[in-house]
Amino acid sequence: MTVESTAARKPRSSNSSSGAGTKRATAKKAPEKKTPAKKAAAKSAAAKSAAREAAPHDAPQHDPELVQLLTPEGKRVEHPEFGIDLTPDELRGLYRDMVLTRRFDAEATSLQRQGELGLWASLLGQEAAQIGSGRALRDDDYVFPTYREHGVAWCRGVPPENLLGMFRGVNNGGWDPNSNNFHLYTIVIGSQTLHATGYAMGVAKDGADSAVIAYFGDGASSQGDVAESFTFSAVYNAPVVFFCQNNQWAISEPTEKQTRVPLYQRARGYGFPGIRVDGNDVLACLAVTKYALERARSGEGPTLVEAFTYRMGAHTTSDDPTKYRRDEEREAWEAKDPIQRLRTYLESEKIADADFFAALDEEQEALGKRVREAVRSMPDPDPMSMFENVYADGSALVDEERAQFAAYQASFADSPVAGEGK
Amino acid sequence: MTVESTAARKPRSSNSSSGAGTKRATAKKAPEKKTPAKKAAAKSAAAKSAAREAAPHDAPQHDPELVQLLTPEGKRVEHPEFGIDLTPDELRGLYRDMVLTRRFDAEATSLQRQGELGLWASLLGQEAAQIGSGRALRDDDYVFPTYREHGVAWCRGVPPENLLGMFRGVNNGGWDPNSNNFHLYTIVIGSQTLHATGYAMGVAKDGADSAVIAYFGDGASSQGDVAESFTFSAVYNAPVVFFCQNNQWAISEPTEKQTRVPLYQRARGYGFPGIRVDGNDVLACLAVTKYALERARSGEGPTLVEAFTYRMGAHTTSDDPTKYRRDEEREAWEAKDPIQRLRTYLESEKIADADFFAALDEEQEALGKRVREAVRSMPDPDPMSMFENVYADGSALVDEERAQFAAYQASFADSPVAGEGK
Amino acid sequence: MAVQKLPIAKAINESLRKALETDPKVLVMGEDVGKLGGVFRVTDGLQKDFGEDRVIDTPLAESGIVGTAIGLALRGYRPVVEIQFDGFVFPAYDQIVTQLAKMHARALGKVKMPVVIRIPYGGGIGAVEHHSESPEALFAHVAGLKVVSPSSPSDAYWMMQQAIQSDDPVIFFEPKRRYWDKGEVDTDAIPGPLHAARTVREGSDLTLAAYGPMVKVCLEAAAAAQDEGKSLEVIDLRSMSPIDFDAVQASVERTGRLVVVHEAPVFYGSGAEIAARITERCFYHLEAPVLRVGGYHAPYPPARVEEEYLPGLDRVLDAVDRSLAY
Amino acid sequence: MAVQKLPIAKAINESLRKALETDPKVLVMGEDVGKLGGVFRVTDGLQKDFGEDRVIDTPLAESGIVGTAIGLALRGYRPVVEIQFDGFVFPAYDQIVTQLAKMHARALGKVKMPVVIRIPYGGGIGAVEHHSESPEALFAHVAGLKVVSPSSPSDAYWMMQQAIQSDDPVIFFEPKRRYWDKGEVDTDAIPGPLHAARTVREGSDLTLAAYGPMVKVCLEAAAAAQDEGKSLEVIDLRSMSPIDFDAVQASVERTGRLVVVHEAPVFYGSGAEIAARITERCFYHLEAPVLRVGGYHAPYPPARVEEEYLPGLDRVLDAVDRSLAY
Ligand SMILES: Cc1ncc(C[n+]2csc(CCOP(=O)(O)OP(=O)(O)O)c2C)c(N)n1
Ligand SMILES: Cc1ncc(C[n+]2csc(CCOP(=O)(O)OP(=O)(O)O)c2C)c(N)n1
Ligand SMILES: [Mg+2]
Ligand SMILES: [Mg+2]
Repeated sequence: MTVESTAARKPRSSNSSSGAGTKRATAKKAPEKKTPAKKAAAKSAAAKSAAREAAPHDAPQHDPELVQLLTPEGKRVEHPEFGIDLTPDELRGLYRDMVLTRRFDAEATSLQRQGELGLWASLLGQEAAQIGSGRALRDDDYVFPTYREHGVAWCRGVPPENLLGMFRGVNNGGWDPNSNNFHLYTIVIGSQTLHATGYAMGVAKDGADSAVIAYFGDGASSQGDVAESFTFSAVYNAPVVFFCQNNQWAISEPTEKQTRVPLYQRARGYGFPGIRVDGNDVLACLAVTKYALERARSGEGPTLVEAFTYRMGAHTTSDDPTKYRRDEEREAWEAKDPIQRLRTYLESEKIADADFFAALDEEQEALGKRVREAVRSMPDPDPMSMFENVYADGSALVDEERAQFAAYQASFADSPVAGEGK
Repeated sequence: MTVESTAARKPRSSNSSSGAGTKRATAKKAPEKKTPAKKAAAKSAAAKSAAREAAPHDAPQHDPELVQLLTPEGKRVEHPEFGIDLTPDELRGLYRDMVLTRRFDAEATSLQRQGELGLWASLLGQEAAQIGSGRALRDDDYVFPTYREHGVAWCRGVPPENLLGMFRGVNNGGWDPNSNNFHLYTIVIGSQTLHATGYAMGVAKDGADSAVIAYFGDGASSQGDVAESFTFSAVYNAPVVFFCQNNQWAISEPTEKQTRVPLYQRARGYGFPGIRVDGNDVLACLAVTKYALERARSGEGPTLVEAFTYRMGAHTTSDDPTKYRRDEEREAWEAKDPIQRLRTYLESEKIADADFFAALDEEQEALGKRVREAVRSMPDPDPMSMFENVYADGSALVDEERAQFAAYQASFADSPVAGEGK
Repeated sequence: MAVQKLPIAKAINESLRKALETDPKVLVMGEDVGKLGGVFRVTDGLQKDFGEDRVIDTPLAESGIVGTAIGLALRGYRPVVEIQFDGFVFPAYDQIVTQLAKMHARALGKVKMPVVIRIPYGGGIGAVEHHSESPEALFAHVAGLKVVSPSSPSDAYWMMQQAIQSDDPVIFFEPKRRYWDKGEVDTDAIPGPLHAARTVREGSDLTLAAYGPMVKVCLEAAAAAQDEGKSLEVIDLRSMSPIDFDAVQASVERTGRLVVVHEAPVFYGSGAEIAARITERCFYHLEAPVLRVGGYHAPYPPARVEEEYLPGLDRVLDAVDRSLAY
Repeated sequence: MAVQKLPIAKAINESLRKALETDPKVLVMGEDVGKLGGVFRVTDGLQKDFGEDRVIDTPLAESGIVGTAIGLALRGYRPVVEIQFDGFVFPAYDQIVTQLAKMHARALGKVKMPVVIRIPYGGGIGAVEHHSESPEALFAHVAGLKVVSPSSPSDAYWMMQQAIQSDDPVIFFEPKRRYWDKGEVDTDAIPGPLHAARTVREGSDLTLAAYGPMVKVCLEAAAAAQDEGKSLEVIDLRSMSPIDFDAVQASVERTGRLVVVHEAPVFYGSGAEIAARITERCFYHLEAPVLRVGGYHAPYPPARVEEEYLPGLDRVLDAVDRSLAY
């Protein structure tokens, strides 16, 4: 299943009782319908020639080029437009980032199973997209994540345990966005792309040469807010990179339910470039994101990067992907694993040795332990905290309700039962 | 001022206090900035080559082709892709439609000045776009207008006086949408494009070969709803034509405030074709809309048509365009008047004679009179009508309030003052 | 025979199935309603049986979902739209408020808007932000919408049938934390009116009025109060717009006291409307002011404090005591 | 000297000008706010004097306007956003409710949201659909937002100053049909708190509470009632969230009677909250139930009947009589 497979296109005739396609395209690419439909279209003079502006969908479908610098087999390849030159240290660093991020993610998944977290949204499979783009950033750049950017958070230096607070249910965002220029996770799909655009407009107003990056998913691409962020960023030429992790799924819906052409093409119609990159290739993600960030810095405005990747796990720990997708699909993507391919490269090029991998294993264990302990010792919030930070300037109403609540709580002081029934 | 002029793009440097361009581009096309910005961009390997998917904005700017079949000078020209062959009767019919629509519009404007209407949104200058597209429709097609499609309403056979009810303030939509397959005027910008898409999805489900057309403006193109209608219509391959009348202005904002590339290009990124047509050329509008409708009918899904036209008058009778645009702009567009060019053609080709024009003048007068009289005799609604049609199935709450209101009204029965103070 | 014991989620599923079977114009649409059957499995199996043309996975865009549902309704369909969680209805708010609610009136009655918007709502399931809210007042204030919420499997089944049959837009709030509560559903029954309240427990000292997830809490409170010798009447309002004030009035005229309970914040909540209107109707009957138990004027808190935020047995009984103390 | 006689629209214009002058972080943004100066000329001349980087014509997309304003606020700016008319705020509702209102709490106080959303609201100007609505309750129910409305030029000036200075999001409802009403503005005055109500006329028989455009109607009603020997107190609430209940309570404790007046529909309107809370606070003082005068549960009607829909002098006096009849 790739995004290129076309949405079903049944020609309609007035007698047919079947409607236009809402059928999900099968995994195999449907052959392009070449015969004109029964009805008039072909008869009209205008229809005889294809419209110049016909969609790529209608044009002969050449595979949209995927920027790739490291093949699934771990072979380093060159790309005519995007190059990158990294030191062994940097290469090992990227590997380490991906491995530790995956380990952290796995730890969180198992903490959820143990009941320590209410929910977890795993990034499994998307490490390259996140570490590649995350490592392209400068400290003064600003990140607007969705709820799955644990790898980017890692690159920003957000303590991983802080990401767990909201999934545990002790807060709705457990860090100061300005400490690491990493905004809070945003759950309402697409909203943050506008925040990123506004922030970038502010950066431009300040005359700073920082850039802003907004993460979102393939599903999110359908939200009006994302389209509006394209419009605003183009009109104001805001220094923002839109980084879409197309992981092929929005919960149970394949990308065909969001678009019938590759997503990176969306940008062009708004007046800025779109680039599709192999989202499981950390080098390509790094190179392409750096390029897009530089465009932003130098006053060339927004860029859309579509990182073509795959959600290896469930949508969240609440999800059951067996309801809607086949194992083979996942297996096919396993061959493109972002970590394995870099490891093959590091080993074959002798950039990393057994000691490095052994040390990293230890580091993984330590990280796992640290996260486990941190989560288990996270206290439940004080109930009174409900009334905090509703307003920066305070509110008589909140004060009144807080006082009532406190009095109510106090009324249980001598009573044996202090909780609430359900 | 055309949409092609680029939005200002100042390279930013970290020391400069000026932000990225929010400046409206001047009427003259700004020369493309070719020198790389001071900052790093040019140094990065990736930036050395232009991205393959660079926006048309960044690519050398060739004038996007405007489909035209009749020049401003009234000369009939051929277009390689869109042709049309009309009988003299049909040509005179289009002329008549445009003239009568303009006359109706002028009448409404003066009725507003006389206090008979609270407001009027004139279509002056957009007659060709509306009549051309309106006459491309079949009876079974369905139209979703904005608030300015008086010419389209005319083509659908909606009695013109019915359009005036909402502008007079006697109703919020004075016709049965299903009588003429012409939906009510929609004031909330962009909303109707989704209704059109849903309706078209229904047409497809029914297996009918009707098409749907949604009108919207250049300003509306920025609304998330319009983007979502592109997404839904593409994904479901709905038989809908998006007809954007780019009249260069959204109240006081020029099109550069909505996009930095021509609007017709928007469609491509959603997977369907976009075509820019000379919106002051009724023949071209007819041909292109017919083509798009046929695509819809034959199961090829949505098309975006951008009719490049001009709002000759104020946004509405409440607006004062001298605050924001120069007279010269309007004057330049007067030379492209849609009615005059067809008249020149009809006369030069001897398709219409003096008798025809004289008869049409009389018809205009009759129409004017009919509209004036109809408006003046439009009664104010019964106050009790406020409570009607809130619900199809009725509501105890409405019943209660209606009864209270009736009792309250009745309490003035013997009192001399029956109105409300203010 | 036609009586089955079903959880609420399944009762809604059966009701949707019935509607899809009976009326070819009924459609089910929303995010993940197809193969997955919705995140709560409320639409489980429907796409399999009725096809992708009738049970439609939509793009991830709520305004688009409701906006196209309006268009489908104009074409003669009867869409039942799912919003995945309460907190995600707001991107569709404009379409709901300015279009869906007003279309019938705008058209002077010439078009109808038989659209049902299903919203799993309320807290108590330990979820992350935006998954536990109760925004019913934001819809009830808007003329042209009807707003209902069932509290039992039987009501879930029948109110959904009636909502789908209604020619008006109905915002159908589903008490998500009660989805798994079981009860008897008689699919051959003749249901009462959609907007009528129902007395679910009789009592004489005080009236508790609630809807959706809070009905159960009120019934438990009434049971607990009985042990203390207090006789509480419990009314399941079932409809938040319109509200069956007659039923509440009749009860309060007997009991003289009213406590309204909902999860939504008290400030500008439905309890305010009920208190204001019932006080006007029962001014000389009320022994105490109408009291309200509900959420606080604060964002819905993180899951680990939600039990303190949500009205529970103790908070209801506290209000009962305060009312009886007048 | 610093006292000028200004209409409300101009008072807001002066207040915005002052803010733009004083604080380089203040921005004005919205549709047509630049060269045109807004459709009501409230931002007239500001772009000319402060440039396009500070007075920003935006694309036609309300969600985008508010969403980018949130981003600008995160960057340290203080955007003052204009929504062109009441009926056009709904596309931005999601950003307002799920993001703007909750960001400060979500960030545990680490970020602030000093965003003002200006909304010309209310009817009485003979406009077409969507241009005459009063949606304040839909914002007041949402924690994290503050909701205010001035009724005089002086308040318009000063409340706007305070709203811009507030670190919280403020929904600033401007009574559009009063834009041209003149009054004195002392730009050197020391204003009272933003959320305090003000007694604008003293009286002893009954309290009228209103805000925005209805304050004038209530003052006229009070004057008319005086001729009939009734002494009405008029309170300008000024803030719909929070509400200065203390002020209303103090008044009602003296008068024993309260009528709340607003243009918005009564059902689930602000009058409900005031009635509920004041009844609770003043149960033994009230001689009559709190009565409400407001819009009906119907879409705002066409202009030629709006005078029947809007609360006017007579409807207020009718409610006064009904209250006094208890
Ligand atoms: C406005 C809104 N609607 C619905 C949801 C429920 N929801 C959460 S994640 C999700 C799918 C997102 O898919 P995508 O954008 O591809 O991101 P991914 O989860 O694949 O990373 C949905 C529908 C939501 N969070 N917000
Ligand atoms: C959602 C919404 N926001 C704002 C407005 C106010 N408004 C009415 S018309 C208009 C400009 C529309 O421009 P365009 O789409 O180009 O259509 P045109 O008027 O030029 O035909 C605006 C901002 C509105 N009607 N709806
Ligand atoms: Mg995805
Ligand atoms: Mg326009």
